[in-house]
Amino acid sequence: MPDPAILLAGVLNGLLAGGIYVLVAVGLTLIYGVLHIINFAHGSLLMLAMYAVFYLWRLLGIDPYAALPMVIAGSFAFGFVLYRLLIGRYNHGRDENILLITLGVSIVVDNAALLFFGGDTQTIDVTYAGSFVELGAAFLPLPKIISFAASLLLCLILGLYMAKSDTGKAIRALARERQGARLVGIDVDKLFAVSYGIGIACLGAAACLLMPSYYVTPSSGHAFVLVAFTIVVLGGMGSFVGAAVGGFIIGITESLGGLILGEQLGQIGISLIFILILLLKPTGLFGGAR
Amino acid sequence: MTSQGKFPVSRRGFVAGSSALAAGTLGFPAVLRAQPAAVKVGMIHPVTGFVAYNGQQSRLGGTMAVEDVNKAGGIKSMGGAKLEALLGDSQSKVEVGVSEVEKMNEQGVAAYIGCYQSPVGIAASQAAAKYNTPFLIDVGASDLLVSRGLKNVFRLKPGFGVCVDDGIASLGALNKAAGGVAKTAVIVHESGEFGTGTAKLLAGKLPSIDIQAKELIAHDNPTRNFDNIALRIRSLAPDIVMMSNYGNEYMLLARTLYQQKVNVAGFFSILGGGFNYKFVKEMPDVAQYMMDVNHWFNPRSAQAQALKKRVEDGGALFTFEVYLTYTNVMLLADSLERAGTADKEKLTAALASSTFKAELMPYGPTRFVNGQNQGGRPATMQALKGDIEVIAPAEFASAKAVFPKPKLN
Amino acid sequence: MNVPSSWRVPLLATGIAAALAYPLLVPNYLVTVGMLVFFTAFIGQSWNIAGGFAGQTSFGHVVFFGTGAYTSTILQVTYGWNPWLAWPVAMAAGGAVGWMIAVLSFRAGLKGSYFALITLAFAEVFRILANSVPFTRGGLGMLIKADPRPENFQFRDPIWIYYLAFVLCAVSILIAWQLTRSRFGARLVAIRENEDAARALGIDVFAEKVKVLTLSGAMCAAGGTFYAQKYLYIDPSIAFGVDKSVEMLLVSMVGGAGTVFGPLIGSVALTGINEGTRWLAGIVPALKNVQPLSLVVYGLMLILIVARLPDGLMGLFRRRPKAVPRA
Amino acid sequence: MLEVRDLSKSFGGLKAVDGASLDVRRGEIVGLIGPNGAGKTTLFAAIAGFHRPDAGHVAFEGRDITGLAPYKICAAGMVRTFQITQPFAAISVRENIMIGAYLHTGDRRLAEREAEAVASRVGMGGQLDQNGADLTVAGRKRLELARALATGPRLLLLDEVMAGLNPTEIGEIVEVIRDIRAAGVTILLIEHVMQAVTSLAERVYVLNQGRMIAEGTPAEIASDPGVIEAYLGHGAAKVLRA
Repeated sequence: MPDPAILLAGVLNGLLAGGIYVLVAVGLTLIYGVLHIINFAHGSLLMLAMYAVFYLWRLLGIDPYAALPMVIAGSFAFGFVLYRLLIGRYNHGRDENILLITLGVSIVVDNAALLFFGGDTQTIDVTYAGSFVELGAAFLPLPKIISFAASLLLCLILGLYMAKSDTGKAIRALARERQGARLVGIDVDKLFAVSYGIGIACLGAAACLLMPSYYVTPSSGHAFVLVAFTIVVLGGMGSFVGAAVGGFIIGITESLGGLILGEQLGQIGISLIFILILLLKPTGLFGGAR
Repeated sequence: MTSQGKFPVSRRGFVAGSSALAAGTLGFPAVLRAQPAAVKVGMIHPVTGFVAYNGQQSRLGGTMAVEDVNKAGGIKSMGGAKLEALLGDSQSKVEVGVSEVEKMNEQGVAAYIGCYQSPVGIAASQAAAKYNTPFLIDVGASDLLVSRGLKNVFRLKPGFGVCVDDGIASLGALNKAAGGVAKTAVIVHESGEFGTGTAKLLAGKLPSIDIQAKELIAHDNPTRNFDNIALRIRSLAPDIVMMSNYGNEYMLLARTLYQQKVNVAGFFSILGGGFNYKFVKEMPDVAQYMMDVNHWFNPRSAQAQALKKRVEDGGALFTFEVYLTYTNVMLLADSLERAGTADKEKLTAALASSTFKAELMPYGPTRFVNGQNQGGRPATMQALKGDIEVIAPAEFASAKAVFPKPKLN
Repeated sequence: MNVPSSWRVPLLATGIAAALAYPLLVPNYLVTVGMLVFFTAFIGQSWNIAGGFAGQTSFGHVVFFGTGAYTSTILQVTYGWNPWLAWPVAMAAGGAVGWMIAVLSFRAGLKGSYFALITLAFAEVFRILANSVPFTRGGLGMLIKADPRPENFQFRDPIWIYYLAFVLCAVSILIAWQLTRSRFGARLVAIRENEDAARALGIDVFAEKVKVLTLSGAMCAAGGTFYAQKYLYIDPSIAFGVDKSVEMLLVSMVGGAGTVFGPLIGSVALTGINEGTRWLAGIVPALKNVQPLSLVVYGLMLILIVARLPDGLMGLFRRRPKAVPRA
Repeated sequence: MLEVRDLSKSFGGLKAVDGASLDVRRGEIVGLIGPNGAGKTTLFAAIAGFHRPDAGHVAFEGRDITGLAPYKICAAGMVRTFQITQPFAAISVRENIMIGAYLHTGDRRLAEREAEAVASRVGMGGQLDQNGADLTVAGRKRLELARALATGPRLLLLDEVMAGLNPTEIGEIVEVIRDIRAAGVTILLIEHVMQAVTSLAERVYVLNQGRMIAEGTPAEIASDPGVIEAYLGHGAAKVLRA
């Protein structure tokens, strides 16, 4: 057992890592909550957004944080169009077809990225990458603190949007009662596309916040998918608050599991939490009735 | 069509009759030219999937070498026969790699080169063994590759066993020269075949140079976050950090250790996947003073420098995959030259008895024992001021090592 | 199938005859491809029996595959068993894992995507464990010594492993066919269509689901042993990687989930597309160095199939009811 | 034959059924009526094993079946249908009914013959090859009935088999139910509409807000002030009498 100062630092590291997980998971949980589908293209679309951030920086010199609005808007548009043109049009009303389409999209996107961007690892070297805040035994890198704060803020904005705006309310109504929403005259198909778009926009945000401390390759997005699923299940599928809290819990678990059990075995912690939650409380911490 | 062993004649007849048909329908054109038939070389690499970059680099080196051999007049003992590269994608999958072997066998390859990932290489070379076709392992760290008693498998580069031995030797020398400042080490490695094997060997051999391995830390591929490993290392306060992992994790780990101000006398990696020109140029501060024991070209070889320039002029990086595959094609060409035929048995014999001089590499004369070249050895490099310098072995060195590295402020 | 019943027997006989004659007529490469088609159809069918017939969609079927591969390999390499003898044990182990996962998850009442995700998590736990425990040799993987003798489950000529894969596939199709005409199968379909109604009609839903996952697990484990014997090397990411799970689900769904011939047809189509696009990339000079393109085409074909044939390729042969609107 | 004693079931603080009791005797047709949300379906579900009751007992043919799994209760000879029909959409009517018939036989041909016989009993003989998803509302109701019947029950719990049907269809299904009873099956049926019950049932129970408020012949029930109030609101009985 490592000493308490290290454990505390581990908790802080976990919290910071959780910040990014939250964004990825919020997108996933929204798509699941509304569309009841598991988005197999999640990792690939995250990767695509990461390349967008990278090329904005490389070609136009735009700082990843400054690129946030642009990438979020672009990701939203991409998700919206993808749903409208492909997923919504060709699923023939079947969930399993959506699954296959998102799987197909994932294969196409991954390999198109390989074709156009090449396979090598790309990183962004920003001047503040090396800055850090010292807190006890922990050295907290500035980019991770920024990403933590920004991700909280973005989640808050999204939460408010979902709670207050008409579109947000309609989406939540849709998530709860699909037939009902159709009956009261909500344009269900458009809202599905909007929801998918918002889900992908969250990935855009995550990409901006990730790039200063991570890297991108055509397969780098998938690293975040399983952990995002875990968070979504932990928080309760379809629950925003759940995804936020779940993200931090998983971040800390991963961190402490790694410190205590060793990095490799520590990853088991995530999967075990996943299994235990499903077995004991499948609705998750914040999920309503299934 | 080389059918194997005991098999009902009827089928052989079938196959012979149908292979012409198959060739026609499948569009494998029979080469009928005035000049001698080209010698087909099957190159199987993972050019899609997780390690696509590495596979593509290998393919780049391989195709350049084929061009060079042909430009220089082909295989002279075979009447100037040209080499023809058949390019295969293993998709990082064992099944697909084996399927490529079978496909290329139909196309009549004289030898294979591949496969980057050891598991794919193990299965693919096993499949090639059925046809007694030589299989040159260009990249592939596992010693399982050359410990199966397969007569057709050759590996020019050293396995990780040798890399660990050489690494231990050069680290020991450096440490001795520095007055034994390093007494403890932490080993960070990827959890697969390559990292685990390397780390275990390292941990066993470090005591021989008076360094104790305090801990072995395994991590998954991919790892999203190395903050905790950095934290753990800082709390263990070793004198050196040793690493064995693939490109992305290597880079991310190095950057995290730098960001987290992990202050040690040196970073020393064995086959550090990310230790390349891109890394030291894009992150000079992170890379500064990092050391790596790896496959490296001989910096004093004019031919190597010329190839490096050609590759870089083409917009690519001169990574070890490029010149390892390049060199393997050259080894094959040399053996073909000596065998004077593409006959598999004779070619295998020529390879087995090869004394090929790997011009690009800091190797001694080639001598295969059970398929493993005994002359192959890695180099020890250090990143210095945004460039990579060879610091050992001495006869190839381009700079003097800085060890221990200056403390961070 | 909508095929007139008088055609069925001749059609089937022709199919079997063609499959038997095929390896005699084509070069070894295509024999290997044929072997892969049947092998993938076989593990696809193991998925289909649980995922297609009983509607228990799993994302982590590879957990059974890997259990089978590791069980037989450990018995053979570490304990010197004959692989043929180790095969049934591997199947039993796969069945046991299926039973365990089923009991745990169905007792907890998991359905739909919840069940799918828990299987994914189990596969991940098994992968990490295989990477960490000593008896699997961790990340070093396990190598089976090449010793091509039939009594050793290794064959010098690819034709025999082709026939073995064919037999496995045929047996799995027989099992699926039996499901379409037995009480057990009817109950599985009832469970897939509506669990409450099934329960009301006297079906012990829990027991039937446990049974089917045990059966499916045992079948899939048989595929794992077959794979290990064919390729002679396994490591945690080969044996428990998510790729294989996706492959099983993909061939079944593309072919037509819950149909007898769906996995086979899906496997023929997907393997065909994959080999075909790779072959094209190999011979068209302009495409020589753009291998990823073949996978792009593969992905597009997948989307196209779904867009045009919502019931999978089997939809070409039969009429299925319109989808019930998603509630 | 069926004894329900002081059965209670609540969902998160809301008492859906509160100490309800009822009896069904062999050969009877018994009606259970009550306004919307009275707890009829919950009571049914609790009797048939779909909800475990919080309190009370259910006995079938003298055997305590409280909290037994539905499939066991079905095997014991009591089967329910669903108010919202639950056809197996992707399979044919024949296969739907066979699922029920499989309760007593593992033989496919036997189950098939049984299914065909049951189908003609409920007037679906001509729809055997239609898919469950393609049926009309009336067809689905019949299918519910047929499937349940195929399990060979001695007591049938029918949950609003007439809801959503037009008068002609109701007339037909009433005949079918009579025939079923004539063949020796006891029936407990839930209906929201009182008229439908009066023509069928010998005795009627009335459930309101989870409590059993009346029991008697249809005529007695029709004139019970408590029942009228339950249906039409407080004070309604007085108004009607005036």
